[in-house]
Amino acid sequence: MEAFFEWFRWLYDETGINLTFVYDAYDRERMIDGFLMTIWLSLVCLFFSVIIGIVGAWLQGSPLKWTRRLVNGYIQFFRNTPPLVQLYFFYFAVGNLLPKVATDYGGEAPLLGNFAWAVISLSFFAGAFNVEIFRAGIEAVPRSTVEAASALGLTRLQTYRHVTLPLAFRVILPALNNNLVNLVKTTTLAYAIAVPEMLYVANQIWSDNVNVPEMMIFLLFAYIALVGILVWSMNRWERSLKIPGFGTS
Amino acid sequence: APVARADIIDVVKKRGVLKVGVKADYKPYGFRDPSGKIVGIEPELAKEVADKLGVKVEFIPVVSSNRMQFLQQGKIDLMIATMTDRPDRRKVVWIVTPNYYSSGTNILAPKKFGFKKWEDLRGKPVCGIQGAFYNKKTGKEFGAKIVAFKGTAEVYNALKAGRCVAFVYDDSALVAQLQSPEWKDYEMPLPTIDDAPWGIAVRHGEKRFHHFMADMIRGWHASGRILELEKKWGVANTPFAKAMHAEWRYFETGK
Amino acid sequence: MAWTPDQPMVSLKDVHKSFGELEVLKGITFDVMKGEVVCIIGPSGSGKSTLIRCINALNDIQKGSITVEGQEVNDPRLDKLELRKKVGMVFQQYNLFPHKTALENVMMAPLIVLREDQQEVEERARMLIRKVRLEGKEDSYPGELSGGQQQRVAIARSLAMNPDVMLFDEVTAALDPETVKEVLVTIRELAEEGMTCILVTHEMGFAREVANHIYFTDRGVIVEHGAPATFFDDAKDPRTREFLSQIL
Amino acid sequence: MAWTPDQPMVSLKDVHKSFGELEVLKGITFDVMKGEVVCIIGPSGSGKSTLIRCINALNDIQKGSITVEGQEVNDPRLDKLELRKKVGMVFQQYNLFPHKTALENVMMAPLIVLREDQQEVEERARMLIRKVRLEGKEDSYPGELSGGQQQRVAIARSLAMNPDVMLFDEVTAALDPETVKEVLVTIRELAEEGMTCILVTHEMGFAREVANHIYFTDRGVIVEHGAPATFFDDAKDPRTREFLSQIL
Amino acid sequence: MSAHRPQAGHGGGSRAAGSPRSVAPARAGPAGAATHGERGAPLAVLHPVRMPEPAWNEGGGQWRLRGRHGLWLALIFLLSAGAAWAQAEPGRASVFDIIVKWTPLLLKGFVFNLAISVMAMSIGTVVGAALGLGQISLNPLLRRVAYLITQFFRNAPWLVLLFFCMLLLPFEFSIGGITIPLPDWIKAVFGLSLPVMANVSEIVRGAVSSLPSGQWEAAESLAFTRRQTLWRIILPQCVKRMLPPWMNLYAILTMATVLASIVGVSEVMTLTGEVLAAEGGRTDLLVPFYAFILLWFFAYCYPIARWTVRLERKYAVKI
Ligand SMILES: Nc1ncnc2c1ncn2[C@@H]1O[C@H](COP(=O)(O)OP(=O)(O)OP(=O)(O)O)[C@@H](O)[C@H]1O
Ligand SMILES: Nc1ncnc2c1ncn2[C@@H]1O[C@H](COP(=O)(O)OP(=O)(O)OP(=O)(O)O)[C@@H](O)[C@H]1O
Ligand SMILES: [Mg+2]
Ligand SMILES: [Mg+2]
Repeated sequence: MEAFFEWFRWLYDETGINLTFVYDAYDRERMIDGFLMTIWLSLVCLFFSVIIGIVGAWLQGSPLKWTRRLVNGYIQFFRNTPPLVQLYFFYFAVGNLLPKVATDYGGEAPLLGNFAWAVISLSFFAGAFNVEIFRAGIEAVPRSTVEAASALGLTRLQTYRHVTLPLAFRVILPALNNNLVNLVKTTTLAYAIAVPEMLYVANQIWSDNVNVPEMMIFLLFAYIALVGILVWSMNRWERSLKIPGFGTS
Repeated sequence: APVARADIIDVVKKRGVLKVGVKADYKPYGFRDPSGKIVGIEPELAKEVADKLGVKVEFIPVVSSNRMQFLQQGKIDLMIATMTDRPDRRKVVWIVTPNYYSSGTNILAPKKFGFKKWEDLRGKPVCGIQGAFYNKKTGKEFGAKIVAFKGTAEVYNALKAGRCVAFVYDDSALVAQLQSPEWKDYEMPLPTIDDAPWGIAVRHGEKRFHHFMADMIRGWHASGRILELEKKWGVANTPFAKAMHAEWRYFETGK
Repeated sequence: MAWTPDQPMVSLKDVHKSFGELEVLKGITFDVMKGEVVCIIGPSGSGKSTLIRCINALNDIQKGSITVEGQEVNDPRLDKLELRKKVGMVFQQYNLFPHKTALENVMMAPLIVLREDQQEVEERARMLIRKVRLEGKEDSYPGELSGGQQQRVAIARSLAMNPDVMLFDEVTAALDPETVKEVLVTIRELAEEGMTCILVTHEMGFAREVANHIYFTDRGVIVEHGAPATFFDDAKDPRTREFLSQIL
Repeated sequence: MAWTPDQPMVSLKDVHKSFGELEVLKGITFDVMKGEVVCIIGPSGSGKSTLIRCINALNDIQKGSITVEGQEVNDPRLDKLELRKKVGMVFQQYNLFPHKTALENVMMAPLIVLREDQQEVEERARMLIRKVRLEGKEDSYPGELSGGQQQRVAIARSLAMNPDVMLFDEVTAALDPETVKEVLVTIRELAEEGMTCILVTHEMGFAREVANHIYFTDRGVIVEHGAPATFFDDAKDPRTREFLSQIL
Repeated sequence: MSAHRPQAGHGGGSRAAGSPRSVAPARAGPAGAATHGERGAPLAVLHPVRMPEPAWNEGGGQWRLRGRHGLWLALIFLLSAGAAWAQAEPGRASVFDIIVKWTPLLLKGFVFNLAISVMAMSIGTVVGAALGLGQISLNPLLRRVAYLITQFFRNAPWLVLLFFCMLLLPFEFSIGGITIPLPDWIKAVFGLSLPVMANVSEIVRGAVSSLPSGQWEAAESLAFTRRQTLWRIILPQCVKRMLPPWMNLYAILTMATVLASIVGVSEVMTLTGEVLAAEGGRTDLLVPFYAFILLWFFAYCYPIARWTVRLERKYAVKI
């Protein structure tokens, strides 16, 4: 292992290609933490954004005018403002309005930290798109199929759970897939509020070591790999949900 | 291999414009006024260089992560951008000696915490600026958890909100900040470390320009120009500037 | 006022139904007795589907009354779920749940709505699938079945709720002659077992074969009705005669 | 070897066609003379659509030969565009160009493909629209027309290329009886003017009315054929008899 | 002869006409087709939906736009500015004054954002359209290459692509002795046009493949060449389908221009940071300033979104 690390140090001395995060223990640790942070942040945001999508689509079908308006306002706000500015706004504006709690180092800090706010604002951001996607999926389920369910005596909730949602899910998977890929790409923005994810760490490392090109190339491949894994597993899921004799291909 | 190119002083004179990379978010060393112009101590120094060369000056705003690239690429001819003079940076660009300025690292922290030594920061969240070199040291040697933001405005906000216990930064900037009544409950309690000089940089291989700049800097120190500028922009005279003035005045004038 | 088998199973009295401005049903009245098979025919857009959907409370009506087993369908206090346990409906487009196998489609309603025992339901479902002659197709998804097969699964799915009345809306449209025949046989068997059936159809041959009584609707009213023999060969109304003359 | 009108207009010899593993056509042979109207009937999936698409080179074939006016269709050197100028096709789903009006739909191919004169083409197109009895609908978009009307625009669009042969693939499926009648009248008029027509249909009444000759296909082979009278009333093959017996 | 044409024919006719493809014929597998009587049957499930295009870097959703969402945002801004003003200690400039003072500079930056977005969109659209046509080309090699390029640039984070252009492109280049400078913001334009290109490519491909295959076949059987079919039949229908997602992409791009701040282009976010620094890091300014910027973006992007929805509705009826 050490020899492997040393080889990269040698690489730097010989060629100037400086991959500190391989041979420098401190940088390596940071980079691994950053990588894990990106994955963790992505997973948590994926989860919540899908939940928001499902609930939001359900609320949008609500008979109450104000519920629908609220959901629409939410969607418009998040779709039409830059996510980077949203993050700032949430973290510094809304975040500081929350009650403070005592911290274990003796001070008082706002209730939610930067990771929590990154999750909240990125989930709401991606969720705004997911609501749209889910609603389109639900609309794709023909009324006649829903009628068939109610003609069999299923209640509204039973129909939603057993018929509408499973069918809608199959229609929207490609779109959802795409949206989630974008979510993973967008987690890079969390660096702005100091969530130590991959870009944040890379930024620190290239500032310390003046090796921007190397770090950028590494980042690019790391993200392509992450997105690749996501796309692959979503495709597998899509295939496993495929109904025989149904669908375009 | 570096391509042989025309001497930069000739190029600048022919072009009639000197392009200087300066900070635009580092009050009072380089920042914007409401008209969008970049002003501050460093832009004034840059202006003097241009005057000496008999050309106009153009300020290009840079940040820590791109300033050396810009110089290498030739996008700027000269960099006066609060850059600490460090050996690994000298591999990339030519840093002019003598150094023109210096600053150490210290923290801004609420008085109530009563920090006494750097080790007190261990395990606690400490705010910083993204890309600053002392982040690594503060994290690695003193065990603080660095929470770095892009600009000082964000950091001051986070510090006040209690998201971190201290702000690790250049002591000169912190001293300026402490003069505001808004920060009366805060202090700069630790011994300044890493008192490291700032370097003006030129591209690798620009021998003539390097000499030219070295003369400029010596002149500034000898004449007390730096001390003057500090006063003008509301900074207490730093020991480094005083010492350099004393040294170079003696050297030049024998007094 | 309990319902007795000598009263009409389904009874419509002066039913009016509008969609906004458009009046689709303009006073429809008829009775269907237990075990009867009734066909409703008529040009496209004449309100046949609407009529049949009103019986199942999928549409509400503006005026008149519809009763099933003596119970008023249009009563807002009516428990629609109760009604739908009594009335089964088969749609033109089958409307099977494509993400469930044939067997699961049949089992779904008894399991979810009636919360019956899994084992029992499965047994009955398999029996029904045999009844519609689909043995061996239990585990096929709708997409793997032919139209006629899908239609028969849809019939079995409705039967699984043990309804007293079955409604069929153009169940043979879009099927080829051979498949039509298969569905016809299934419906005829149901009728023989005493199921009350109301059918909407475009296929005159089919109506003639299966019905006890035929109603011809046009523009929201019943223009003519009668037993198949008299209806087809001896229609009195000119509109009916013209419609029948178009049949090739 | 020039083609003369006494030779078959369309001639199929031992045509085989597979989709991957699945052999859909297993040796189809028949001739169609100029001015003849031929109907192909048979159960669903028996390869009718495939057959008709092969004549138009929309599908290629694996074995055998198809000639149109003596020209081999399956020849890789064949200029497909030349073939398609001779053969018109009308699809079940109409496939009109939705961004063009009825008139533009009809005019498009002569203008773009044949580069004919705008004025002349428009004149002929209006004539064709009159011919399919759609006067007044020239400027309607397909989305504004009923199914039967769209179908007739599709027919006019094919006719605008002055084809020698017209192929119709289940043009009356999804239409109601009265609209079927309209389309039937149009096709019959074409036949009377001497157009060679090959039709695929599920409607036996339609086939009986319009065809000179009927072919019955099942599982990729022609099981029986003959003039309508003999075919319908006197079929010899048991499979055909079974199929016909299902018709109500 | 056919006296009752309109009345009777209508229901069935318009049903078929309204959604010619709503019931996609699902073909049974080979096994099913081999046995007599078994066959694919139309499956009445799932309308062919127009998805609200997948994501925030492409596509157009169709949400209902009602109410004045912008007002809410303005309210947030005023409230936050008011709160900051209330907290402000006496003797200091009020938040409003400060914002007014800096507005001209920030507006300059915002206009710069818009300029970047317009240029990146133009470049991305032209190259992306070519790439999209490559993706549907008959040449398998071209198709493959176009596909790979599209996927690569679609899956890479925008920010990383931006950095790449900043680093890889020279600050000036010479053609035939003339030296053309390549300022940062031009590099940002290139960096942003890469993902735009990939998304436009997908929009083109998606729109073309969303047309029913019957359109190709009909044109083919009328003896249209492939080129004629593509340019006269397919693309004219696609333009309408592509317009909404394309406009949506533009709005997304506009919002992404703030990313250029990270690579040091003097656009509105960079300037905001610099302004805050120039004001001496006053903490009460942060919120009003960012709300102010949010408001501007909303004011620019929301009308585009509305317009997109309107177009979408309009074309949804026509097609
Ligand atoms: N939900 C609705 N809203 C408005 N009008 C409707 C609705 N449903 C049906 N209609 C109209 O009511 C009339 C009758 O429709 P209905 O479906 O009952 O006709 P039908 O006799 O079943 O015709 P088909 O033979 O074509 O199925 C038609 O003119 C139709 O346009
Ligand atoms: N592109 C294709 N790929 C694979 N199999 C196909 C394809 N097209 C048709 N088939 C199969 O070929 C067989 C014949 O299809 P075809 O469409 O010719 O039948 P048909 O006689 O027209 O039936 P229908 O009356 O239902 O239209 C079917 O089993 C079908 O599944
Ligand atoms: Mg109906
Ligand atoms: Mg067919």
